[in-house]
Amino acid sequence: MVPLWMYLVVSAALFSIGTFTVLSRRNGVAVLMGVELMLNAVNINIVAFWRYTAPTEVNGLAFAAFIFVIAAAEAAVGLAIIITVYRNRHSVIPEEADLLRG
Amino acid sequence: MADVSFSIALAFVIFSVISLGGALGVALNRNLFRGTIWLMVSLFGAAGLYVLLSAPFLAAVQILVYIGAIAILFTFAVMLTRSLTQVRERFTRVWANLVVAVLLFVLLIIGIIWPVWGSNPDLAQPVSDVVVSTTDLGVALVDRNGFVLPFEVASLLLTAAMIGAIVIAREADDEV
Amino acid sequence: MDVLNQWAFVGVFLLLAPIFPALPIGAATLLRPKKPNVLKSQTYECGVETVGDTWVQFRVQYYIYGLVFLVFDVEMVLLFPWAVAYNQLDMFAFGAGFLFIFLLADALIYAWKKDVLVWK
Amino acid sequence: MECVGLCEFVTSLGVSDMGLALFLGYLIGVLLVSGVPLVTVIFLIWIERKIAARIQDRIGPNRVGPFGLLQTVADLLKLLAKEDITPAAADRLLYNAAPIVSFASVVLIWAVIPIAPGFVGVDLDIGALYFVAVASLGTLAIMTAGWASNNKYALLGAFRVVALLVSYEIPLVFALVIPVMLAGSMSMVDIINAQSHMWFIFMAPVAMLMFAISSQAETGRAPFDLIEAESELIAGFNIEYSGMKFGMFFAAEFLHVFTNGILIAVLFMGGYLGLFYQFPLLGFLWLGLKGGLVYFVFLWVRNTVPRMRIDQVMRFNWFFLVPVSILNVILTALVLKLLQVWGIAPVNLAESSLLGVLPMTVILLLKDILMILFILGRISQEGRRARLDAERAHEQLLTAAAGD
Repeated sequence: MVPLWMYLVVSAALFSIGTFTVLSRRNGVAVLMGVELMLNAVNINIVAFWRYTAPTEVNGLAFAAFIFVIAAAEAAVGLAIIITVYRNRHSVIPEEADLLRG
Repeated sequence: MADVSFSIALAFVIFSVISLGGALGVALNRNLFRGTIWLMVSLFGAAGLYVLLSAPFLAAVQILVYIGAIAILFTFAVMLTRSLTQVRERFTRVWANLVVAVLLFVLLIIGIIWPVWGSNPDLAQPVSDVVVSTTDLGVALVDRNGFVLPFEVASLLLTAAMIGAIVIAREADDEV
Repeated sequence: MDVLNQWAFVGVFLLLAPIFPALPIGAATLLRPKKPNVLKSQTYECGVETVGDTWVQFRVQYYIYGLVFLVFDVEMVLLFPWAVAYNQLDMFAFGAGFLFIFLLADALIYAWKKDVLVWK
Repeated sequence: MECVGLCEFVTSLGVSDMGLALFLGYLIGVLLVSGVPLVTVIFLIWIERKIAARIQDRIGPNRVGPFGLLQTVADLLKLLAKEDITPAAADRLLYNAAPIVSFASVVLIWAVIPIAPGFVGVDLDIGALYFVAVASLGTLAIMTAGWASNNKYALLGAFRVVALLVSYEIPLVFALVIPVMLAGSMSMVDIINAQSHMWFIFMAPVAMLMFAISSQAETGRAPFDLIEAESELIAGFNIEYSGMKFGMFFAAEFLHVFTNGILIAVLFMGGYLGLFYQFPLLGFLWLGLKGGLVYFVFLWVRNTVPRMRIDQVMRFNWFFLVPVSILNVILTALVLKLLQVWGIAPVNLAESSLLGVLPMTVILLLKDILMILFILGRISQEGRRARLDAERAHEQLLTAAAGD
């Protein structure tokens, strides 16, 4: 079998790429894609730990399943907000949505 | 047994490359629709990793939820928010962010992963080949002492997300 | 091991499946005539020359269909394990599943009331 | 990992390397399993055209070969020799990938379909979820085709199709929950075994109807054929496709319809079960008969029903199919659990007997019939109200006209 740390390295790399996407892209949709990548990296981590340390317990699987729910909710609401901001301000760049700034 | 470990390692490498390559595609591609496709490639690779980790249920769910639904949602959003003049998107502070990301990666590796788990010989192999089944997951999800509360809260979260997103998006529709 | 054995089959299938449609397309590439010209490779919009950008604006309606679908799709993540284990569970499990579906049905009813699911 | 079945066969041919033998074994297995759909699709096109012709009082293809059987071969040759135009504005990579993914997604479904006893590609624990997941790849392929063509009509067509497909996937998946719940497993073989005493069509006819209707919509057949609403969308998402690539979309659709027929046969009609099904050839025949029957009904509907407007299609889904399928899941779960608690229904259907499953079948069937009656009552009520409203409005119009 592949040792656990290899999965962790892949997951860390995925997380870093996700971070880079979130930080460097100016388009809100692309930023959300980065967030999806990061959530996915987290999920790989959880499943890997579950498989290697407690495969007979159901916790890891359940946790990963709930993360799917959260990722979906995040994408749904996040994209809806971006669409609204775009319709109102004709911009998809998160920093330009500053109506609430004092 | 040697053959088996070799094919598993090979599959691991292939799926890791697919996953990371797709992620790089997302990060570097300037065309958002292609970015969505790259995201799906990446998540497909992750689904392969789930299979290798003996969680085929999660792999199928990954394909179903991400490629079946979230991809569609992203493409819709890309079409709905396309900038009228520029198709290609810009980046900000690429080099600084690249340094941050690489630093994060290196820190994660040498700071946490290698010292804690890499040097631990116990974790080179899974502790057991027995893996819980989808049935066990189903039992635990509605068990009084298990996950029944998160189970219902998840439903509530989805309901809230759906209503919230409809409210937000509907207002946008009224504007036009 | 047994599980991975099965999925190795799926993996091989996954490798081969794109080849079946790619083969005839590839064969066609070799056999077919190839005489492109400017007129042929224009975008086909009823003979009239294309006006403006292809990426026309779309209504939010589409997004809402996708959104409702996503929510129900994710619900399946938790509902399928429930259905698989259903025969081993007691009445309490039915109550839990019922509440789960009922809460989501609420969202559907909300969408009905707001008329967002009607194609306009 | 032990070397059994096809792998053993490969070893007997003289391949000594274990890993290679395993791989070759899988390779032969995949070719065998995927051979079934690939061979059938060639005949399907002929069958479909023949049936459509007969329904429309024509003869159909009858020139090439006996009964026109070689018509598909002639079509194939024509497609091979046809010029294939890629529009200059297209995204070439995605444009070429879309038809391949579209066809592959349908072929991949066959990995989990038990074709005959002991002859199944792979009996995954999550078979039912696998085929839904794989089929959803096709939706993305259509979206990609529409976008990559870089054509307004293609993109608009793709958007409408995808909105339709995702909408109808909800009742499809909800209907799928019922057989999974009854069998207590997502594995296709387990689902078939659970029907060894009574087919699920008798326990859950509503679920089967839901599944069939949404399958018809998923494949874009009339009355849901907005995918190819030629008169409105000039062919929709595949407008820019020509030659073999168009042929692939076409073949994928034909194969998908037949695959759905087979899936219904497996999920609701006992798959390969039947008289003397233990002989693989007979089991295969039974599955083919049942699947063919469902396939014929699909074609029959396609050729007799007119196309619905897109707002009607959406309305039908969101205000009828989705609520009914949700209600169906809840009611079936309730009745099933009550029956199990009272000891009327066996927990394990496969190990029960005909007498053991008969009472629960009767009650579940009764529940479904009551549900259908209730729904029909609601529909007629709504219809009456709508008619009365229209009449009243008409009368008001008349009195207003008389008052002037």
